Amino acid sequence: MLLSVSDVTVQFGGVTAVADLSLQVDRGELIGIIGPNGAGKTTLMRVISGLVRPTSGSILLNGQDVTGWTIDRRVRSGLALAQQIVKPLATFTLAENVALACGSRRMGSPWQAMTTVDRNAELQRGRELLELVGIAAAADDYPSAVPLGYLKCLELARALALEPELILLDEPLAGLNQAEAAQMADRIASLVTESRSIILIEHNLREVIRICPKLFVQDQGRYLDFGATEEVMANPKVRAAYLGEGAI
Amino acid sequence: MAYEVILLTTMAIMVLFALSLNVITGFCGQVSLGHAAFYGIGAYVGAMLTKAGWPLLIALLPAAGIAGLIGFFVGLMSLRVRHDFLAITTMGIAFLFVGFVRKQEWLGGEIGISGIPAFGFGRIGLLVVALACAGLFAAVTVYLKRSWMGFGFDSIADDEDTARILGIDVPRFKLWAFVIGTAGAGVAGALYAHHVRYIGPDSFGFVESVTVLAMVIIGGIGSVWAVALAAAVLSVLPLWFQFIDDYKLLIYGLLVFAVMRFSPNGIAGALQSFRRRLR
Amino acid sequence: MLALDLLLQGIVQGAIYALIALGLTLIYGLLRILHVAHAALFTLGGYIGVIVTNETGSLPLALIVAMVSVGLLGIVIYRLAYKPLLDQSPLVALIASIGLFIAFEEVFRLVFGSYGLSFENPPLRTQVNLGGGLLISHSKLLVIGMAIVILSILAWLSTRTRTGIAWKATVTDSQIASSFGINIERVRYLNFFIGSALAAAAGVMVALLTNLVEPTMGAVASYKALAIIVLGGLGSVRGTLVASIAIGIVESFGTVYVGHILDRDALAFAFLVIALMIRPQGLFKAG
Amino acid sequence: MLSVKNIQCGYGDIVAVHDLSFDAAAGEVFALIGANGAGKTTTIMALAGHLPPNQGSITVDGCDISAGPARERLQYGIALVPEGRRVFPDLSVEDNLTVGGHTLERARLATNRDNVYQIFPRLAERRSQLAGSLSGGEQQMLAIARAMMADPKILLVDELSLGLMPKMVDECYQVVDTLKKQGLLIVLVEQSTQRALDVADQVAVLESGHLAWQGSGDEARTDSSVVSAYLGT
Repeated sequence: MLLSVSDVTVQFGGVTAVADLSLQVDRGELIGIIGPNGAGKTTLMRVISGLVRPTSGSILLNGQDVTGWTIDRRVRSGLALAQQIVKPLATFTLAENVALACGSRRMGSPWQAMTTVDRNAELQRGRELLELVGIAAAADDYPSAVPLGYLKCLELARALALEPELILLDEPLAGLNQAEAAQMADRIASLVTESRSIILIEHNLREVIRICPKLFVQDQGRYLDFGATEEVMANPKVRAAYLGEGAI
Repeated sequence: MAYEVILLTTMAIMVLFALSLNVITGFCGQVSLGHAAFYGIGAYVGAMLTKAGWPLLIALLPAAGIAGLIGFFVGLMSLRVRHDFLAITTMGIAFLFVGFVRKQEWLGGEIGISGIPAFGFGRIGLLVVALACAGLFAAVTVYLKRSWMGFGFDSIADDEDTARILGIDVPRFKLWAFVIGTAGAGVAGALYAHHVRYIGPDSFGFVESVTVLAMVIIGGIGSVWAVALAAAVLSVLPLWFQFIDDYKLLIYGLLVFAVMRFSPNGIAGALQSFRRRLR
Repeated sequence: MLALDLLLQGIVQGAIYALIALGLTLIYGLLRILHVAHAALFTLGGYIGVIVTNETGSLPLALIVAMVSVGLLGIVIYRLAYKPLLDQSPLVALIASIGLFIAFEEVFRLVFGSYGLSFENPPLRTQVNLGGGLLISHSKLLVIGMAIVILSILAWLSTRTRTGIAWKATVTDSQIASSFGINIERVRYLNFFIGSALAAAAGVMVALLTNLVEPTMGAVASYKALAIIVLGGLGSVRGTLVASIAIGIVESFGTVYVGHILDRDALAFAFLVIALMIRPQGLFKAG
Repeated sequence: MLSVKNIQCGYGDIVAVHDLSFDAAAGEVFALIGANGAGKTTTIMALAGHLPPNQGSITVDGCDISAGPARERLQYGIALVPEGRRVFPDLSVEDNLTVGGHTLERARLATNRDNVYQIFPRLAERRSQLAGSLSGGEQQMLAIARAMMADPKILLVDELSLGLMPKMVDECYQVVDTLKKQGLLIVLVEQSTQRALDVADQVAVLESGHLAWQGSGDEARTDSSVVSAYLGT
């Protein structure tokens, strides 16, 4: 088991954003997490990545309990996160953004970072990854000069540069047009390998259903269904959550 | 001749002092409004030791070490606060330092420490030492900037949340910046103490903290050469032009304001955008 | 008796801090700017207070002139210095503000001289017996009274008038407030006017208490005001008031009991640093 | 009454809504549906004056208001019920309504407040309570009530049912129905497609900033392809 989320609950103030959710992810899986707005999907993602501490429950990564770990430590042990709101480093070129991620493993120790100067290999690798996600032409541009679609690709390239075993993608398709979204979805599907799993949070159901073999559905912070995509989509409770009460 | 030596020594010490803050504020993006406290710590440690018979060159090491050690603890505390809160906390540290020293009889209290022994190799010797320290520190920071540590600092200054997502251990990097920067200020302080040969609590107040921050900012946050240049020019300007002395702080103030108002990236930033426009 | 005396002393000092810090909090709450140059307005208020009193012999008139003229200067500072920096990082405004503050201090020194001014006939120096041998000068009573009056007026303005309600709405969510026809720019002007006028009032009161205004009088008191608003949670009016009084009292007791280790100003900042380590978001989180 | 012609809007270089046009009349509910990031909120913000369109025009009763600031929209009768409600949490219910009626004369303010309390008796009970202490549904009521204070002709409602309990959603929709019968034009953005379709006179489906489908409410209700286009099944 690559990732095991057990009975996680998150409360902010008096509000329960996520209630008692469990989720298992194996190596080589592509799992879509869906649910209406306000379902707590992003909170779940933030718990897995370490941006939010759960009120109760635990998270195991590769059998190791990482519940109390900071996000950078999780990243250095095989996790990568691409956020919904793209956050490029604005003073770095796209290639430098990716190169920094390529060198992440040496960033755990400042001493190691201080004694290493050469970054050509990482810049080279950064360019390769930009090529892989299809934006090599903008490698030397600054993030402010490229369109949103490019930045979405950059997030993906940066996540790949961390050489993760598990990638968390939060709404990578949001804001893209239909053609771009389809292209991006294909790219995401092609990134899943035997040693790399992806969890995808996405509102674009058309694409999620198309590329994800398994879906996890939550609504108002609670578990609704988890299983093969077709079965999940046939579940009346899932349809009701999406279409409103009247659809039952 | 003697006057030029004094001028150049002042300049070298201020360059070192400004470059040390540049590591914390310029490289790592952590605004400190209390850097003079570490300059003061270095000055007091250096002065006490040479008065106890240590040679200055050896006393520089504990001056750096103790300033860096206290810098480490201040850095540790600063990890809990960010941005505006950090600026105010470091300002508080500076007031704490001055307030503490003022009340310590063994540190000379209000009166300060006078009769600090002159450097064994004379004024020129001190100038050589100061130039060497400033040069060495500049070289170290240029190297740092090029290393992966500098890469990491850049990302933290840019957006520390994103830096964490890219696997950078942000707190440890910040601590290193604090230790390197405050140790550098310690050396600068010890040199200063032997340059003027009298120190008191008022030599290391808030105005000194702001002055050095002004040098870093007017030079252009992060750029080693521009900061060194700004520090060199701004530190001797009032000495060169005695008539300016009365207006020294007024000009500082207006300059800092004008740079922020019209070119927030400092002189280096202005040059860069000018060069970009030429292209 | 000493304890009571110290408490009273702390409250007087706290009331002055509150007046200065309140303006800073109002400005921070609305624009997220740490307005260090606020200190200069406090000093200017003190000078105008002394000069006008000496010329006309009327303290109330001096207070009004100081508050109005400094309030207007506050608006000018916002318009010329901060408005163009609003879309920059807040640190840019902070550092610009420090520069402005230093420049102001120097202008005061050059214009009014380095040695300060005093009242020709210091008003309200007589003492009142509060009973049990507890003495307080009329000027201190006035300070406490003024602080209460000004804060009450402000409280009334912000809860009972439409302008006050609009102002509070703008602080919480200026975008939505503008959707309901509120002129955000006008609210900002008002904010700077009131905040600066409060600082001027505090300056006049400090002048009354010490019978001295000098170019550097703003420095420490106003850095402390920064500390207070940070401690109060940045932007929280209630937090600022609590923190002001708390720091006033800590100082007045601290100088007596631990004054041999730390001086008065350092005490306030020690309190600030310790409090921030325990609660990095300040005592009260802004709403 | 409201006429939107070929507007394009976005943030910086990013275009979030491409070439959107529609006309809507008084007494109608115009529903904008689509997934997250489809451009619904961007459209609402453009109508509310918070995001001037780069191209195209927005006219109300023939007046072009495209470039005017948000502060002047109420003069043309446009009021906003924003996403996430955004009531002023530190103000009482009554003060929130006072802000809503900021542009009114004093006498009118009191009258309108009484009228609003009639529509929302629950708010009248809680008039001195802080808005931040209300439940999600009550806050949504307050957001609507606040927008109603200035007698708008056009109500922009962003994500009416987001994060609300089903019972509260029903109540909110009843209010929408009432307001519509009073002759208001309601521009409604919704995630919960079915609820929006139930009340809509006109429907526009946005996908990635582009108009994917547009038609009458009846067509949308009978043509299941609208729903399936959105659900992707």
